[in-house]
Amino acid sequence: MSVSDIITTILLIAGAAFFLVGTVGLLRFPDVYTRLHALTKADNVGLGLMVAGLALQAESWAVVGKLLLIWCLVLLAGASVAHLVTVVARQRGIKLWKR
Amino acid sequence: MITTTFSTISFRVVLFAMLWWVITEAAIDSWYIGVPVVAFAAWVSLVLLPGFSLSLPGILRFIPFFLWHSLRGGVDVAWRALHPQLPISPGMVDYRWRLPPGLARVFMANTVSLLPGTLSAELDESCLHIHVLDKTGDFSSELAIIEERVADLFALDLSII
Amino acid sequence: MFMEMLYIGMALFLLLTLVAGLWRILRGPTAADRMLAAQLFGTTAVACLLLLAQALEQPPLRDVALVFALLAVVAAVAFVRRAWVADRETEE
Amino acid sequence: MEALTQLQLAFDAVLGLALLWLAWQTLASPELFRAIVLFIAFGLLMALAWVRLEAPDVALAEAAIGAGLTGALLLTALSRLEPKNKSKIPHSKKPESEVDE
Repeated sequence: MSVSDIITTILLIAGAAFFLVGTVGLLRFPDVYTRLHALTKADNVGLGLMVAGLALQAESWAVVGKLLLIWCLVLLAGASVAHLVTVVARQRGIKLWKR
Repeated sequence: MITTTFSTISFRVVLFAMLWWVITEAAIDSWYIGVPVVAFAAWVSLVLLPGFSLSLPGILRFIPFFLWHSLRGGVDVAWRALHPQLPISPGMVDYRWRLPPGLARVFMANTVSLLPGTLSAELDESCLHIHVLDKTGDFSSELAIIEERVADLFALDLSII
Repeated sequence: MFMEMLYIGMALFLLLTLVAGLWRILRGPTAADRMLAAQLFGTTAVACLLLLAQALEQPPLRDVALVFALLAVVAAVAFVRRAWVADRETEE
Repeated sequence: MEALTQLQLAFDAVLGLALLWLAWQTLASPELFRAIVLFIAFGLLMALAWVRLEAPDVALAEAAIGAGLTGALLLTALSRLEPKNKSKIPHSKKPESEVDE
């Protein structure tokens, strides 16, 4: 097992942990807005770490570029969808959760 | 509308050529289709989104800033989601723009959504309305830093506006 | 050998978190929550596909992941633009 | 080798069961919107299943047409249908609220 393999292992496990956290947040958080927080942040970081881990194993630079492209697309999609849902949820008058 | 300069055109062409190279995973024989597609994509992009200025050092400074803060954002939300008491107290925060209207504001709104504890809710003329996960935190200074970075990226000077 | 096991194991783990997320689709309570869960599925599936692409040595799977990343938005935007207005009376 | 095959088997088993369960839930859902979201989720998992069957091209079509376009079309169709159906079909047993607990 080479050094890059070890780094990949760590990054993949960390990424998977963030995905788990995203799901936990989706299940535990009390309203739409807070769930959006969990989704956009945890998932994008999770995917980012996984992409970094897989990029270390990639066979060519083009593959690294493609992995980064996928991550950027998901980032853009996540941020835009979060914003759209928040705007419409506020227009619909869904109230903020209060303790 | 800003005039389309030669440098804008060549920048777009290089960008789309790189995208094609990445998507086809560097297959040489794909350039028969690639060259016209890249030219067409560059033309369409110039029609849809006329040139704007970006600063290369700004981009290079923005990337590590963004990566570090989004990692922080992930850790922050992870801590809150896993904590048994669920330590959140959501609220709304308004942030007065210093950025000029346009692409920079949209870019900042998207960036804010990915950084710790903030989610952009609405953009209007004077303010960015932000949903925050924990309203006790100090957001205005953090948002000011993000705004400076975005201004740096778009080669804008905040002090003039 | 170990790396292939890691990839498949992680993909399995992601699949399990995805199944756990199904609960949110079933439970709701608002339409937006369901849509969010579907959005999460998209991201998780992208990660899953990238892992499988590496494990099974099938580069075309990365293209599938690319399409996933693009199309996750289509459904979400259709939802925000159209369906949410339609079910106005069912909520609140 | 043994452990790798078992892991793959476990992956396929979870995927297959989740697909069956999702299909059943989609068909059994009394609420149209929920059925559509479940259908989108089904499409995503189905694409993963095609990947496991070593058919990436079919997976591509499934992701694009099954999950993306059909999902969007069904949502649009729902928004057209909804006002007429409102009086006839009860949407769900209890009214939805924005806070669950």
